[in-house]
Amino acid sequence: MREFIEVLITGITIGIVYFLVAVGFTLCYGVGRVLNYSYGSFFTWGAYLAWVLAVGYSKLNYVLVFVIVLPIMFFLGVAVDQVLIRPLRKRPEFDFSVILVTLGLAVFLDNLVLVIFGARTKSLPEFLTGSVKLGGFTISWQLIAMFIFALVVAVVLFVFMARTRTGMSMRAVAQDPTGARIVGIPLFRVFAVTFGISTLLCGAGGILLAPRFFMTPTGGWTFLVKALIIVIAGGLGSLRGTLYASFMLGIIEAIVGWKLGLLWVMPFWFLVLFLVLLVKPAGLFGATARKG
Amino acid sequence: MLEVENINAFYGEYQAIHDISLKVAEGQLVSIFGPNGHGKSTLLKTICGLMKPASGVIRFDGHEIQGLPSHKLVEMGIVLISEERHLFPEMTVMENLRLGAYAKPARKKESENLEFVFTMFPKLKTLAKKRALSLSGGEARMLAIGRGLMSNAKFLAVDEPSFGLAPILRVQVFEQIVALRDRGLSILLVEQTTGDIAEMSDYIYLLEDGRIAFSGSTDQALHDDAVRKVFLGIT
Amino acid sequence: MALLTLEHVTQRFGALAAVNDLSFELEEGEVFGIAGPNGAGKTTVFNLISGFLHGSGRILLDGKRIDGLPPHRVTHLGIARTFQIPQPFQSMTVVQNLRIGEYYGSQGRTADGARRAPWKDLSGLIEFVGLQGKEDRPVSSLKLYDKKLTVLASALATRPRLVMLDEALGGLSAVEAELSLALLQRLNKEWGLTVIMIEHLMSALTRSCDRLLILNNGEALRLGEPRAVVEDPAVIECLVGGKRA
Amino acid sequence: MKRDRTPVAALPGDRPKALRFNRQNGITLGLVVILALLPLALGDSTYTMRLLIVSMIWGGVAVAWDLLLGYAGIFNLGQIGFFALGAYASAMLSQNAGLNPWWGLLAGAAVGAVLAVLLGLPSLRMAGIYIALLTLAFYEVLGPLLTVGQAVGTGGKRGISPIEPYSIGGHTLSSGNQVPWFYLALGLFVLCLVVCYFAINSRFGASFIALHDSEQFAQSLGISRYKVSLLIVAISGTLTGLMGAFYAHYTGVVSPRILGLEVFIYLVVMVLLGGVGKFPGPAIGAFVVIFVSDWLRAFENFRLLIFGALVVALVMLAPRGLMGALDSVQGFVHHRRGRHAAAEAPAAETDGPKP
Repeated sequence: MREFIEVLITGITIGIVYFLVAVGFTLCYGVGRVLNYSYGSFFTWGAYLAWVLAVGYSKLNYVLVFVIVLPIMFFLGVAVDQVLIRPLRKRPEFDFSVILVTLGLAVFLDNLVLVIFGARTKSLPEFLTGSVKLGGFTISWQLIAMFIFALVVAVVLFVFMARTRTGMSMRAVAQDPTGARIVGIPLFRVFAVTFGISTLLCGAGGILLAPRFFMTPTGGWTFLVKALIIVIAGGLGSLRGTLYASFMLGIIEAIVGWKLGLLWVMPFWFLVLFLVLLVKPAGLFGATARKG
Repeated sequence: MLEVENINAFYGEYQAIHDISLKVAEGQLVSIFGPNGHGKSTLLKTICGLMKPASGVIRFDGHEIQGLPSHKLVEMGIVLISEERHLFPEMTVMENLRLGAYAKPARKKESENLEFVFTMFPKLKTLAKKRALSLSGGEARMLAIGRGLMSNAKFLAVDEPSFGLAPILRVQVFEQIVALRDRGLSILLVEQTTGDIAEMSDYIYLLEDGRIAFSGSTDQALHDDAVRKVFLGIT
Repeated sequence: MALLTLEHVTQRFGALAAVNDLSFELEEGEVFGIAGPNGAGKTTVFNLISGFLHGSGRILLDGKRIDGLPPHRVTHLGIARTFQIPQPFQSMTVVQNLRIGEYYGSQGRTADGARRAPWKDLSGLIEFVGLQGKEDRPVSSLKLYDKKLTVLASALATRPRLVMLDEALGGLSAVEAELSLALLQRLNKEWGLTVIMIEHLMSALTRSCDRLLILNNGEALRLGEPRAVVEDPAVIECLVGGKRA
Repeated sequence: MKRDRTPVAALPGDRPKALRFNRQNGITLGLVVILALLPLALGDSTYTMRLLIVSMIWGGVAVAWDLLLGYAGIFNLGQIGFFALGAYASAMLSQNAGLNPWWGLLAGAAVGAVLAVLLGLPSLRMAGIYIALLTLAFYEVLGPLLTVGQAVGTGGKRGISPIEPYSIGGHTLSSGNQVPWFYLALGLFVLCLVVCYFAINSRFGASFIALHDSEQFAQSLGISRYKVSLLIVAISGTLTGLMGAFYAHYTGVVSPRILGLEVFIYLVVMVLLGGVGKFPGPAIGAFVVIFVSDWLRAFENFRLLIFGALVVALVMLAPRGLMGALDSVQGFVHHRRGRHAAAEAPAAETDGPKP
């Protein structure tokens, strides 16, 4: 029983990190109608950039690592949007072109990592070592730090979306792009900022999860697929659905990993996705999956 | 203030408006009437930068503005109040209004304009915390107009403000539009049917199948056979 | 028995009733016009009849229910339609567009179970609509009017008994509109087809319809002989506004 | 890629046109004839023969995939899943159940078809974007599934090896003599080309091209969207599964590595380079990709880097691929040659803004 609760706590913590990763993906689609298949590679890049700063070429403090890496991720995202996505918006087959271009970009970025850092796995050290006993449960500091950091980012994100002018304009574009143009919101700028934020969140997820999984140049794909499953299960474009699905699948991952081994996690996730879609074809909170 | 010269606009290859020219002088309320599907909304969208004209010139305060992106036009003070409203459904009334003041010049005057909107539509103040999708048709129309006013507009393009409203609300909305004109705004208004607003307009255009069928002062227009021909197909 | 019957048909989009409790009957051989202001639900009625939307209420063809059928089944039963903005198959030629309608549209049976004979030769149809000489042109190279004709001819190639025309005259020049109207008359008189047309050019409706239905807010405002309908004060109020004209 | 597809060659009524000589079947025929004669020229250059065989396998898959992507507009990203499971089905039947490998071809095709239909049933009712999400998730999950599937005989991470080769009349094909393999592959490749060509240039093909061009109009003319999409998915899945089965016995090994990113991106480049919706472009793309990739072997890690960049560049700069380029060249020549007949040319369309 005790072990089970510890697993549950791990599950919730993974869940919130997955939320950070998946929310960026869903945001990108909700606001800019972009299915970003290079998302996994940004995850990898976040982790490797952190590795360069914290392990490989200097021994920076984690706080500094975040302060340096996150803005880089943001501008990387903006650049990708401006250079690759924006020109495609004129095309009739926008969706299709974006999928292909981001797939190509993903392979490019992954292999850039491979060329620079080699194929051997790397690992980030834990932020904090040791563990704490709370009411009889043993919880590692690392887990607590992860949880707190992810929670802070999630709260900041929600406040940003709810209160700031930029956040509001992002929601406006997602809800009614024409309405947004009518009030004078420059669409392309909002698309770019959204892409940047999405990349930033993904990179943050990469840094947070790197100590838990080993880093490899193509490791990001697992997380892209995880984000995909979370997002489909939660309902594409829905923040709330993403939140619930993240926790649900995070807990499932922890339990399955504990009982059967990590190899079984993906098959189980797919099973859950399948069951969700059987009941609700548009995902938990989705409304627009069906053809109109 | 606004001059439109010989514009043509297409949906794909479907020519929605043919060679239309019109003028709105400062402080005027100009109305365009015509049955649905005759290119009225397209005309307003083209003026407000949501669509690009295939040819022709649009001048605002002497500057050529055709082809400029819509956010630039909003900053210049050209604001569309769409017939489809295009509110942000998941946001509150207050958030919708605040987004109305997105353009830079409008931000400075946000609280002042908000005050004005609330005096004009006191109902909106009581609804401030409700989400836009829960509003009734009349309330949503008020919000759409209110949001337009938040943009610190000099020129309003109003698309069928009476659409879907009960007669009593319709009159109310028209009166408010006239009040805005009297405060010095220039307004270009589009309606499917001539109604009370016709008498209050300074100048009238009748649109038939994307072309101007008649234009003139209010008295001339309303006693013309053109009305019967355009609207009822009989003479 | 009426050819087509709508009984208490309603279609809601969220809280909005685009079509609200609409009932009417259509006799074989009629030209039936539908008009009304923007958003009155005209095209929604077409979408309901042709199976693109499934609302509540009953729609019957020859007394047999057709509501709930997918679009291709409705076509097989003999109802063809055109669209407000014509989108023929861009990567095909004119005659290929027609053949799609001919082959896929007439393989079914009519409502009374009889097999409908396919077209032996499409050149008659092409000549009828006036596309001769353009049969082998790719559709993408055509003008709007010819695209409209292609869509119409493809719909006719399905061998319908009832054809529904959505804004057949929209966007056309005056001459083209006249030609289209004449075509429509011949469809009705020479071919014996029943026609429903949505139109915003009121003069076209008053000239060619046997009966005219005015829709407003998804409801039938008035239905009857066109002249009488457009002189009705309620209709004038709805279409013109005020108490004028 | 709606806007410019090679025009349909034939439709109901002008059926013989599908058999009439045109550029589509001309290039296809030329390709096949050259291939059929190549072994005579190459003699016993085993290495080149191997590359050609692999090209034909993937060429078949690329054409089948393009049937969905380019012609039916179905964003299926799980095509390699059909391929892999076709390969596994055939390999498992021959290694675990001792079945003659020839039956494996049938099994592979059947598995591909069933899988495609199973995946198609729920997703085809959804919007295109959801199909892209679901099929990619399927593809990505398949690797872990095959790995944990050791219990049912998938061989886990290492996969199945060796796999029995085919034998003809008691004579077992060996890797030492590539010629029989070559003609076997050519046969299957031609099968794929022929099936796809007639799928595109037939009444049935007209129906899914019509759906892709203008869905509502097609439905209003009596085409059942669901039925047609399911059928096209099944055809594509069958061919892909078939090629997978052959691949397993040819290479003698099948493992989850087949689901790797490398293979996926190669397939994408084949289709893009050849031209989406431009039969037989993707098949030609396959030859180019396989040979270029071999040529780039020395660059090792840089190879995929280059291919990734290539995908990006193709989408951004040349979305119509090789066959598209050919169109342009031909258009240019026509233009030069037929300037005097310009009066016949269709009037320039006004390209207005979209609603």
